[in-house]
Amino acid sequence: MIQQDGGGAVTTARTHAAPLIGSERDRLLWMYKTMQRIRLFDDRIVRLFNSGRITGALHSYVGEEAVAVGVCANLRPDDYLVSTHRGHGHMLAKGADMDRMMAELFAKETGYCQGKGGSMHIVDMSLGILGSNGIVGAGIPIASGAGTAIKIRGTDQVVSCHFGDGASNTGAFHEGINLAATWGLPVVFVIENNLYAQFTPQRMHTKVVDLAVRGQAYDIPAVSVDGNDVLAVSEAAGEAFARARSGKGPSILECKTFRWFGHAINNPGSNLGRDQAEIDAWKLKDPIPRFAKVLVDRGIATEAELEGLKRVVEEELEHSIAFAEASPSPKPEDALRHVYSELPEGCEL
Amino acid sequence: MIQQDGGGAVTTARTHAAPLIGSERDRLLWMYKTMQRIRLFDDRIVRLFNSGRITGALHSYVGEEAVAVGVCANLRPDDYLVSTHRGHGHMLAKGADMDRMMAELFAKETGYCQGKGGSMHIVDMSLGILGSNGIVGAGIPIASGAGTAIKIRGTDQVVSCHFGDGASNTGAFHEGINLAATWGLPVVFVIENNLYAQFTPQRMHTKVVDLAVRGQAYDIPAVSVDGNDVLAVSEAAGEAFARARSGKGPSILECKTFRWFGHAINNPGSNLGRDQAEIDAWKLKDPIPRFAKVLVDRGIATEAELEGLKRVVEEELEHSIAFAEASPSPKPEDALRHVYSELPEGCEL
Amino acid sequence: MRQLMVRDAIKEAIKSEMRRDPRVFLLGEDIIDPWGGSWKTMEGCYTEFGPERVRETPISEEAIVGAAVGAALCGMRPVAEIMFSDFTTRAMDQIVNQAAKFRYMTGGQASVPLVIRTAHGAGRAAAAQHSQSPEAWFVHTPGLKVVAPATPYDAKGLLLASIRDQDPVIFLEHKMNFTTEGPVPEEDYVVPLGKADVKRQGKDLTIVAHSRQVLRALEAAEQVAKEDGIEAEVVDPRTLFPLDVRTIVDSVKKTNRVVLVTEEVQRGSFAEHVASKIMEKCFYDLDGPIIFVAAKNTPIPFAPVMENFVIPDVPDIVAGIRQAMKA
Amino acid sequence: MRQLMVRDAIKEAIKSEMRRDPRVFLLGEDIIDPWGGSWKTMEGCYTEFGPERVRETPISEEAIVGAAVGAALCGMRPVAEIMFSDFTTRAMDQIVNQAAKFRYMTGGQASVPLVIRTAHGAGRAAAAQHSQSPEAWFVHTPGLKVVAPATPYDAKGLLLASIRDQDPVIFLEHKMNFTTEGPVPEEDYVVPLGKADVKRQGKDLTIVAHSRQVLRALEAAEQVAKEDGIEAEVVDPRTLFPLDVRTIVDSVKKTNRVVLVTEEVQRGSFAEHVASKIMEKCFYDLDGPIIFVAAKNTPIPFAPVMENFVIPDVPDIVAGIRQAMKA
Ligand SMILES: Cc1ncc(C[n+]2csc(CCOP(=O)(O)OP(=O)(O)O)c2C)c(N)n1
Ligand SMILES: Cc1ncc(C[n+]2csc(CCOP(=O)(O)OP(=O)(O)O)c2C)c(N)n1
Ligand SMILES: [Mg+2]
Ligand SMILES: [Mg+2]
Repeated sequence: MIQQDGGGAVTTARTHAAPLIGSERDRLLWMYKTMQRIRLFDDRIVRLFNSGRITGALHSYVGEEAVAVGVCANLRPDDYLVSTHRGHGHMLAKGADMDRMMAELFAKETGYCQGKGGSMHIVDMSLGILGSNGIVGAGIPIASGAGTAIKIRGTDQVVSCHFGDGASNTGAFHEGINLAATWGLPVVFVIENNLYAQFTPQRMHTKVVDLAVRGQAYDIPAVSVDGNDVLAVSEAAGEAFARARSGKGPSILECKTFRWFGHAINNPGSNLGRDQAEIDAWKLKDPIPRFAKVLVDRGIATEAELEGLKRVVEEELEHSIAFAEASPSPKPEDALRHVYSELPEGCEL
Repeated sequence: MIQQDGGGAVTTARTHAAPLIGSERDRLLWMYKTMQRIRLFDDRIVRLFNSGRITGALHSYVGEEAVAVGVCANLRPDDYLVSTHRGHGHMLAKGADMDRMMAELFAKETGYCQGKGGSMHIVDMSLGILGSNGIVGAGIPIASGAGTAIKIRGTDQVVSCHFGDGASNTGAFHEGINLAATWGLPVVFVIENNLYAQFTPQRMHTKVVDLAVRGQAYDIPAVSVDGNDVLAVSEAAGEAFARARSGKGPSILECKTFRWFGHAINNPGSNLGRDQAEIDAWKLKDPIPRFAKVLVDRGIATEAELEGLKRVVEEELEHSIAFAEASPSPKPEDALRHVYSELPEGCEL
Repeated sequence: MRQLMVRDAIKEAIKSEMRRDPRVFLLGEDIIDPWGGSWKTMEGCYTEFGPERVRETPISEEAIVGAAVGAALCGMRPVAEIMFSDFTTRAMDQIVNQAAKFRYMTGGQASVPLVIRTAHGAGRAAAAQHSQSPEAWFVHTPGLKVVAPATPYDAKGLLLASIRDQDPVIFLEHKMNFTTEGPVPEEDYVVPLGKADVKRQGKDLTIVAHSRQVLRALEAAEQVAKEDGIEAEVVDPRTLFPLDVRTIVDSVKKTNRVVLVTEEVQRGSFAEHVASKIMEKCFYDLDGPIIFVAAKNTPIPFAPVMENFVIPDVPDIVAGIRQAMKA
Repeated sequence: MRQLMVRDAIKEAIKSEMRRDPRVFLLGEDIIDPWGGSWKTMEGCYTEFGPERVRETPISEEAIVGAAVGAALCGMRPVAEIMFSDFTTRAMDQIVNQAAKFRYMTGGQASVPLVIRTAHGAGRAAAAQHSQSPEAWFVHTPGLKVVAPATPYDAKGLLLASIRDQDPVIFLEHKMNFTTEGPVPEEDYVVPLGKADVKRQGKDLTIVAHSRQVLRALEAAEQVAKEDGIEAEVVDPRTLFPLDVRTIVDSVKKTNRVVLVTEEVQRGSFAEHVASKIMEKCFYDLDGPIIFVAAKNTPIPFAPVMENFVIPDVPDIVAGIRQAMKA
């Protein structure tokens, strides 16, 4: 047999995942720090792209941090997460390692996918991340499959399945959620409704206003929440995951939010058609200072403490860039690996 | 150019289509007669198949006649209809010619499709029938396309799109109806809910009980009616088509009904798993005597008059069989025609 | 040895593997008892293994394959049925962009060990949307393995190998072949993926055929042996990818003449891939052009008289052999 | 003559045909102004023709193609865009089972005159799900016509021919080619489907290439002319089906050597189909085996260093030419 595979297994120190034991304060500060990890990471990659240091199709999560973080605050390391083309936020919130993410964007051998995937395909299987995905909506039936695995094994794991408003119009959405509902699978379908599918405003891609209404088509619970309020997201997600863990089946959680940048960083025109006024209004609802205010007001942290957390993240980010830059590139022939697990002796690829 | 095509155009005397002018009595008697045309045709093909005179994949509409007839009673010849694998009833209700239908089932050159299609692909394009279809749910986006054509041209035609409960779980359902809703297309989506998808009872293929609830996922009107009551169907369909004709967009019409025979005539085991008691109970709700009683009770026709109509249909049916039997078979090489409209000189297929 | 029909050989493979490996489960349309699948290949599975491991699905091919992908990523071994191979068109994203590419895109982190069983081929007057042979699409998709057994023995051994494989496998079962009988050992055995089988030895000419057409090729070979004294070698690749090019090449180097038989539309077929491989590896060994005996480049028509004309049958293969011998 | 980029040639074809024929309309994702499509091929169409004829769709590829089929059946001439050819996987049922087969299944009653424009090819570090070249699937599907222009001139003329054709056309635009410039007449003209173009005359060897690889083949041909004195003939079939076999055969009969260049995964590619046709028609004219310069049999990797390795470039073609000349 020709080993086509090998070397792919990843072990990540799980220091970045949501704290399961520890105080409520730990949890809240993890949320704050993780929002900053996402913000600073995705803010920096825009500049890295513009200066030509990274390439490929990149989608920024800036502005939407409260969704991934509020949801993932409820997840255990052994829970599964299914992501999208706009996946950096999900990765970081599930606990991914910034060095290996950055190295992947730099197309380096030390990247999560050894340079084979790039931004749209980063995963950390050891954290239960079952794909970023370049195909809109494709993760939805995959999430139902993960839920099926859980149900057959009889564990109390859950699946968090993320996707956008645009994805909710794909056939995969309908088939995937109907399957989960019919089979009573432990999946939460998180619609990250940022009001646009690429350049197309929601009203042009569907007549429905609250996408959560689609839960009725499958007879499952569904709510819409303010996706820029990390506590509201976390609470609603907590209820949905609790239902899922206790065998009560899937739910839909719609989080209304907004991305600050254009659809894709590599597409300079991709903010065309969105009003500057609309963007500005949403920037006023920035989820991070909003959450910071809650933390300070409630006496959970001082501004200086929050500033300190941010500085830690800044260091992590700088480290990741240095790590990525210093890492070796894959060899051209590495392209021939990982197509199959193995091939018979003598068989050409 | 090599003509690959030609000879396909069909002109059908439209004597069988729903009467547009004429009295309410004409319309009601057309409904009765058309239900009989469907009943007798699909009843006979079971015997023709069992005696080996016809072949292929055949799906009987017996028991569901009130749906096609109630809906098509509202259609003009220039309206479009989109059908399914279980299409004979739709064809006949839209006014198709029994001779050419039967000849198609007999795989004869005089059949609607010159023997190329068989039961699952019979159409009469001159009657605006845009396909029977062997792929479950495939007609739904096609219907939206017909609606798009109407809307662009600005006529007051409508599209009647038929499919089953099973089809409502396909991605095509979701994408097709969302498109029609968003674009405000003149399409009525008729869910012929016979409670089973092939052998699978509805509760095993979806959690939802009334499939009409799915209208909410697209923000369009949707109702469920007794699909064995031709007048109820006709009335509800009339409202939906009126909305469509006046530019108010699509609707869903769920008709609850039941097929008497197994899923497919060529599959002897295809009634397995359905209770005889369930079948018997539904036979008591036979839409034809039920409608006959209304006609007689209201003094619209005598039993003898109805019997007379049935005899006319019997003659039509016998004629169609004789016509089919007497018709020539296609030549083997005819298989090479109709792949393309035309091919360049010298080009091999 | 015990004789079994192909469908029972498949059923035996499924059941024994489900007993052996708790990660294996089934999903598809109309697969639970009393139906046991449209092709009766899963009869009794639901009764034995219950609703968790034998999962009746809605008509949602994209979700069937998608769920199989998701479960496989989580370490399960799903065996999905797509009733007719024509319906794989509904699941092409999940097959081509997800199942086939996950290992690659993740730099080897992920495995997608799943099997999609599906019925291909013509011969039932089922017309254009229920009679196709789409194997070339899958052969053209790196990351997929593609299997197409012709005999009950191969069906059982290849299916066991497929379920145990770490990669996604498209497993094609010919719908006219489910009741074909042949010897099948009761014990557990594997026919390895990537190993062709010389189903008939011969010195004059090499026939490469797969799935049902292997049986027709064997008949044709007997006929020309009797009538013309031509000894045709019949090579059944059994797995279309990984392809056992060596066995094919060895045969061609011996016979110097080739007939490729396939029920696929010829244009862009797997058979044309085999032709390219032969040309690459033994161009100078060929005494004449490779002869194709393939389906015509049309959809499959309903009328049996036309359907039979479109797909290759024994006389077509005999004619192909005679033509090849003339070169 | 006036120079245009491919994307502007496409735009000009669309606009002029929409002015001429009220049955033509557009549908797809992000196609209306101010975006004008992800590849900017429809800029200004919405502004000129309005929302009825330029239809912004949800992310619903199956419905996009399905709606095109339905409208075409009703006598319209839809031109649908599927943003990346990778996403045609979502619409394969509508493409393969509906659009391609309707005429046939209805015994010639129905015509489905539609065009699906879609961007294929690699080169943008867009990774495995945004870089494929799936033309072989469509070539393998009777009922479809498949078009792949290399130059702005061909793009305009072929698109006009495709929109006017009575059959469904898959129109492939290479995503690295949209800004390629070339002469394009202002007037209306048609490049007929099924007519290859000899893009460079030569006597020593025949190169068949399509889409972007035509341009690379031409470069390679110039290089070997200069460096080795080899005169390669470059045949661009332009339409992959109907295929102008005669022009290819005429060239091969003259040169006796063949290099096939394609950005497709080699296994099961359109190029392998061309090889089979050449073998069938001019086996005895070949001085040596046909040489393939194709993409490796892998998904497309993200890292440019690997992506470049996987897809053929000018040095690869030069090497292929030299190898062919050795035989
Ligand atoms: C099947 C498919 N169609 C189209 C695209 C191109 N595309 C990439 S992202 C995107 C918009 C997605 O919108 P949404 O789901 O709302 O997610 P968002 O980008 O807003 O986070 C589109 C159209 C794709 N990747 N896959
Ligand atoms: C995409 C697809 N999947 C599966 C089938 C096989 N099949 C044919 S009819 C049918 C059941 C359809 O159920 P429903 O939509 O309720 O229509 P009914 O037969 O009850 O009228 C199935 C599964 C098919 N033809 N197409
Ligand atoms: Mg969005
Ligand atoms: Mg039904």
